[in-house]
Amino acid sequence: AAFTACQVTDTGGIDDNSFNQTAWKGVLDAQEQLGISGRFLESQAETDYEANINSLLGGQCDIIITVGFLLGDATKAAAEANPDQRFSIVDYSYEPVIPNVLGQIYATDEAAFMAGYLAAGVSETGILGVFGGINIPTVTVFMDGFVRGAEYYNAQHGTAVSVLGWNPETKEGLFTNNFDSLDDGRAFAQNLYDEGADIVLPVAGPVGLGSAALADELGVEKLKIVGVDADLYYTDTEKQHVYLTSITKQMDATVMQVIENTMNDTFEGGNLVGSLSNGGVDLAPFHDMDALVPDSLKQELAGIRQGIIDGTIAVDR
Amino acid sequence: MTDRTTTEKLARGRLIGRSEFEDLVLVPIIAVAAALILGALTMLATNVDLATIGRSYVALLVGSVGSLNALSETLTAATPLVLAGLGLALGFRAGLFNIGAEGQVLMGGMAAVIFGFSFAALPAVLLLPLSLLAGALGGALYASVAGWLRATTGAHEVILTIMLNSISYRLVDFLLSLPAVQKTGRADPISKSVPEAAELPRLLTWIDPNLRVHAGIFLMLAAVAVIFWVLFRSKLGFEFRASGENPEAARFAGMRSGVIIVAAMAASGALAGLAGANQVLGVLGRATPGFSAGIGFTAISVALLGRSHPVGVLLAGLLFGALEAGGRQMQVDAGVSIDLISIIQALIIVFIAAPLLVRAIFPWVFRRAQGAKG
Amino acid sequence: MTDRTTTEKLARGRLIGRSEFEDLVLVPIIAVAAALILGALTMLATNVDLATIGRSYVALLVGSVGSLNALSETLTAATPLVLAGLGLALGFRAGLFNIGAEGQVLMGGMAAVIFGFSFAALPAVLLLPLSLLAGALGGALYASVAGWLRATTGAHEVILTIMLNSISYRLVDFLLSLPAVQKTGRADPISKSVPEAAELPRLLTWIDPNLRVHAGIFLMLAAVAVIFWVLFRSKLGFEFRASGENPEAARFAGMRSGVIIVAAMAASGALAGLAGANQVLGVLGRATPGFSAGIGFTAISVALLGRSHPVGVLLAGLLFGALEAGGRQMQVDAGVSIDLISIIQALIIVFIAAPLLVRAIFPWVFRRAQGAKG
Amino acid sequence: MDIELRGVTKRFGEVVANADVNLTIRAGEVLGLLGENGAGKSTLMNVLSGLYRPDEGEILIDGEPARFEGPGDAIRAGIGMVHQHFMLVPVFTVAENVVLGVEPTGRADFLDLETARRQVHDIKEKYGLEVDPDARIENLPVGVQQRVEIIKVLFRSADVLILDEPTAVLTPQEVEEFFGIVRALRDAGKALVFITHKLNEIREIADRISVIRAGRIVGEGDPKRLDRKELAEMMVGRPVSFDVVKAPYAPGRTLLDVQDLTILRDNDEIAVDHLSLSVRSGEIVGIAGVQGNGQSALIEALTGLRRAASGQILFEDQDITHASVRARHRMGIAHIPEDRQRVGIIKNFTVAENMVLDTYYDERFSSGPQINWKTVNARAAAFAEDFDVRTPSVFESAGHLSGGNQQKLVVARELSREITLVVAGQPTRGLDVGSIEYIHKRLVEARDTGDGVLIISSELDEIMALSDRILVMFKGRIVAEFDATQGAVDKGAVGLAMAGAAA
Ligand SMILES: Nc1ncnc2c1ncn2[C@@H]1O[C@H](COP(=O)(O)OP(=O)(O)OP(=O)(O)O)[C@@H](O)[C@H]1O
Ligand SMILES: Nc1ncnc2c1ncn2[C@@H]1O[C@H](COP(=O)(O)OP(=O)(O)OP(=O)(O)O)[C@@H](O)[C@H]1O
Ligand SMILES: [Mg+2]
Ligand SMILES: [Mg+2]
Repeated sequence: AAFTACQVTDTGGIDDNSFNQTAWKGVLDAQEQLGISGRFLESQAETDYEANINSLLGGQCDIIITVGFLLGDATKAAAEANPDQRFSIVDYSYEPVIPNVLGQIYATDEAAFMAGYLAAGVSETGILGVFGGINIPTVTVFMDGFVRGAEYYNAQHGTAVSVLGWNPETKEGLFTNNFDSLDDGRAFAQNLYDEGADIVLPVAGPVGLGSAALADELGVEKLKIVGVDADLYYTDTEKQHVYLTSITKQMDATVMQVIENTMNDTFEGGNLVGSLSNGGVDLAPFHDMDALVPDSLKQELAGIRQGIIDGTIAVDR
Repeated sequence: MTDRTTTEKLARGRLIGRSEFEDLVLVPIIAVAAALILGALTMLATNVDLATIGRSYVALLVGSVGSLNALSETLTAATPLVLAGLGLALGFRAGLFNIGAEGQVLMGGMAAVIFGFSFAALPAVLLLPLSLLAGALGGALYASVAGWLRATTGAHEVILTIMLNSISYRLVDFLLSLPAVQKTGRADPISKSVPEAAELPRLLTWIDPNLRVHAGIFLMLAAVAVIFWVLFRSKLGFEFRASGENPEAARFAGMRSGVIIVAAMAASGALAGLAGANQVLGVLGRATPGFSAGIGFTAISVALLGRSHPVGVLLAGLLFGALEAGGRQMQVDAGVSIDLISIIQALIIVFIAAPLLVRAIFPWVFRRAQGAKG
Repeated sequence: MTDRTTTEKLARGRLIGRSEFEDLVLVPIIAVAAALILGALTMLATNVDLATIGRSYVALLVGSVGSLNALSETLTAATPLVLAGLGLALGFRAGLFNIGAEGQVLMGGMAAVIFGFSFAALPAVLLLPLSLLAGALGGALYASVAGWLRATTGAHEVILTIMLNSISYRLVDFLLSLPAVQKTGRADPISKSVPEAAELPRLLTWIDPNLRVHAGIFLMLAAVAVIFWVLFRSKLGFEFRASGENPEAARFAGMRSGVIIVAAMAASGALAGLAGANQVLGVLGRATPGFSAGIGFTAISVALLGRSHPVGVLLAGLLFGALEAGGRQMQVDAGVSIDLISIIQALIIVFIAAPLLVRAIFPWVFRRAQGAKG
Repeated sequence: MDIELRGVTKRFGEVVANADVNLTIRAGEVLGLLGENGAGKSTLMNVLSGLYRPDEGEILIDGEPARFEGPGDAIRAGIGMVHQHFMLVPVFTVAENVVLGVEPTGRADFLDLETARRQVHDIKEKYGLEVDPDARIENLPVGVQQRVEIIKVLFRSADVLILDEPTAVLTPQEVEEFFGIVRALRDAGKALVFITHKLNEIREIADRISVIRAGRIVGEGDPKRLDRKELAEMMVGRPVSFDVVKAPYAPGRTLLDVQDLTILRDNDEIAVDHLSLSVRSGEIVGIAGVQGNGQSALIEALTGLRRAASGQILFEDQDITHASVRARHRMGIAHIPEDRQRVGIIKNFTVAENMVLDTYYDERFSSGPQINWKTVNARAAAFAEDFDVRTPSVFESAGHLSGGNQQKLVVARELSREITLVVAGQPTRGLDVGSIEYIHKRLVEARDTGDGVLIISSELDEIMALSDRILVMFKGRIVAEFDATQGAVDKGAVGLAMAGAAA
């Protein structure tokens, strides 16, 4: 039989416009370019994770790709019980390493740092806003990077741009506690806007679409949105004009990479880190707002990118 | 009674008594107060300081009724709840526990959206009313399936409507992926937008473009009046109530239970469908999978809290709307966690639902109960 | 009626026998068949080809009962549904529409988990039973709140349990963020894991380590037997049923309705709590916010489909479990979308819930109905 | 055990149901409690049985003040009550209902239904109360349900027995047997309170009477020394005539023609077996029969509530065998159901709403889709006054009316419609003598003006007094017919036929 890659989504489902979908795109790309076959299983509740992984065991899958932090425990349990089955998990890693699991993780804070720097430079009110879906590391790492980037801007320029909604020290901030309510996305953005923020970073998957809708109503001169995961200029085409930029995680690229490794028998347990240096994370173009970003700021950003890749700028302070 | 009561005396209407005033005014006020106190204690227990508690309650008030924007948000949140709640109340009165409002909201909303963009060429005076009608029909038809099965096969309406709910989620996903419905150029489930002529116009954008309150509130008020009339003034409503109270007596009086069940479910579904249409035509402008947002389930509480009376449902819906709008403000102004806010909201509702609890806790406020059953 | 002839008696006996056979065996089989045919038509209408339809139905069968693993998954999915369904059935019998099983599942699960890791030092023979007991108590206490409010204040139990559900979600979030509960080193809401000694042991790992079926199935079977006994053999159950059927008569007979309501809610909640404990101790090993996974709501359908009879609930729960396990296989083997699978599952349940529909569609299979009401 | 009620007052809102009532109930004595409908008898007894708490006054048991928090306390104190409206669980069996609240239990809360059934069987044998312990209540005719209620109090072996209209739906035969039981209990030293509207019964069984009117005790006396007329006057406060005055028998065309009708019960048993009968304009036809011989099924079929298995029903020469209930109402068939509480009224509806329960659609009460409540209220008030339905206003819940007034409400509704045929099951069940007089007058009036009347009653006296023709039903067939227009019919002969002698 052909090489088969199987994917288990988290409760967001395969068409979540976010990381499940992007990861599945990696499988589809591999289907097209490498001639493999792909299958997926959607989880409807947290209790499905283990059952879903279970039903893919039994040899029909050459690699099982699980998506998301929330599947971490279930993937670990299945991997340990089935040492001959290869697994890869998107957005998660294990310490210590499990020999038959390859974790795909992303140094999102690198790109978020750039976004924070950019936003601080573009903001007119000097106030930025951020909120998250659930208080988990893969979400808060965006928020960390964003805040630190703004702080770095303040340090460079002697400004006092503030970021509402997240404190990287205490790990406390604004969370919708879900990844699906567009209403919440709207309401949280409204509240941040009321407090003076003119650029908001929603780190909550589709919830952010609600924030984008608000920005559209208010007008982009009053409120701009920074997208996450994919370049939302392309996936939220209806509201594309509200996005200043997006912090992208190229999960399709890493998933495809993992499939290729497995086919070539170069699969090894451990971690595959997507970073600015290998293109696993990035800052999307400014598209319609290109004109708003002064050339000097663009140059500073280029310098920061280099600095982060070189290691001369530490994004985690 | 020793001597014969005269006809006039017999036919004399009742005055609203003291106890009704207590039930309708005093009890809710004290219930809210009691819930707030309990909420404050909960917050204290979780280390929220007093100043924050004060600030959060001010925010709750300000965010629900303290500004034009707050009122607008309260009304916007209340409208679909009242509409769907009226539908459920109608069902309850007819003895039907329609748990399927959520699915009917979805079907109504889908019908309204699809009609709205499919007949975009119609003149505006027709397009909006017909889109709303499509919504009502969508909900009514979907609910009648359960009504018909209940009437002909005796299957329990609760299980039928639960199952129809889960079918509806899938049906929406499916409809939203049809080329004729899906927004062009999109791969995810989202419908085309309805033309402006099909939208429920916003009412106060001339004051502030952010005020979301829209013409749906007239729909809501009209629905309250119509349902009041139907339930208490019309023949149909009399039949609904009779078969809800005592189906056997209704049968003996020549009412046809099967027809009544189907009619009551259809009417109930029509209102839920209107609630869905109100959301897509008034708030969202298009349909996505989650647009029902639990309205159909919250409406169960709204209907029960309003004691299945149209005016009660209106008040209960406004309360829920106010709690939603005010809760949002609490989170922003005082940084109280959404968890605590939800708990306080639920407490308020429990206290209002349990008037005797209020009477028991604060007996001195009320006149002594008389002639209570032993 | 003074005397009845022996032949009449015999004739009646046989007829009843035949119709019970029909209700319990024939109708469900035909219902499933009818639902599958309708499901196939739905799939055809959405351009699924015949071969895939065939493959998907084979997968449904194989995935639910076709292998040891399939049976294991079916049982694992059925266990919490049966437990919570028994609780709801008990409530229904006592005339209480407990919609709050979801919250009781959550509270029971939390109590079991917290007890499990807090008393990890206890010997294994004590730890597991006591953790289960903690789960039952957690659910029982939480449900009694609603029972107590219903009994003392007359508030409607549906609204109370809905509100307690929403409070419970928040309570779980809150509990899971307490340092004493939260898994060390994590910022998201997730509890510490329970020690192995508190886990319901898996039964078949010696055959295949992936077989998840665990000792919870004994819990389930025991619960079916106990609830049967309680409902139909015990004095308490007699009182439950009497006040469910005619609360006035029960009250006049000297039963204390308040006590009965609280007791019935507590018993109902205890079973839901056990269902929660079963999930955290048997499947997950820890608690996260969504661990109830809608079990409490699905259990409403399970209880109603099982006509509030313990054995009926067991069968209905097994059906739901089989549909869940088989549906998963359908998705894997035939690539049918989860949407379609859910629709087919719901259709099967509607058909089984509406036996008269089946009789009406396939009248020739059944003996002619006679002497029905006009 | 002696009981004394001292200064008991019980109010419902503005209605004073009992006002400063003093009453003594002595061991070894049957106290007859008399009073017109709505006088406050049931309320007083409900206070005594712990269901209501008195607003004022107290209950003394053997001189000691007692305080009841609920019926359970009264039961434990040895007070048992047969309620006017049955307190039975319809889906439970007879045995289960009898032991309700006092279930015999074995080890570990085990419900010992075997013992229960045996005990029920013993009581049934001992007192000759014919009933199947395993029958489900919902399948039993009201007369049998009445027996179950009686067995219930006997089972509880209370010291004080309150019997609120226990004989309302018993046949004379059954009443005789029942009196045997009552005497035996009295002789065994129990205290009994007996409420009835049947004056003959009071005189036969009571040792002492108290009369209650408008909530107050207005008289006491020795029933043996008072005759029927005097008793009736004490009760109602005016002279009552017991004679039914009818115009000469002049029957017209056939209104109702039932041909070869067969009806099945829910469980497919045959209830009515190839039965034929007819009712003509200007006549009253009475059907006598022991409960359980298919009379209820016959009424249900005539009024469209039950399907006919075979045969034909013609009304004014039209085939109505398959016509709907509503269609028959519209054609002028009125129906007074035998079980008013269950099917005749809706307790949570107002008196006015109940008054139009099956006529609301009529142009008299509605225009288009709307009901004219003003008209309804006014007419309902007029009907209520006509039929002397005692209620504070037409906005009172029907469930708050006294039993007799509920019955009058149903009769008022049915007799104030456009009618040509009245089908009445137990039309005067639970009514006081004054009201019976009035209802009888109205039924006769209907006959005299050319309507047909079909009466089914367990009250043989009533059948004898009203009917022009008497049919006796036994095992689903008409087994005898008596012509009552040519002088009095022999009561004994009817009774024999009812017992199946002619079959
Ligand atoms: N629950 C109640 N609420 C309001 N009024 C009531 C209630 N119960 C009884 N009443 C009123 O109290 C009065 C006495 O009623 P009760 O039932 O005691 O009469 P009764 O003597 O038993 O009459 P009957 O012979 O018709 O049974 C009536 O006027 C009745 O309307
Ligand atoms: N004493 C009794 N014990 C047990 N079952 C009885 C008794 N009397 C009647 N039944 C049963 O009650 C059921 C209903 O009988 P019912 O008398 O109501 O029939 P019906 O046609 O309505 O006649 P009726 O008008 O005399 O009540 C029948 O199944 C009958 O066998
Ligand atoms: Mg009475
Ligand atoms: Mg009968």
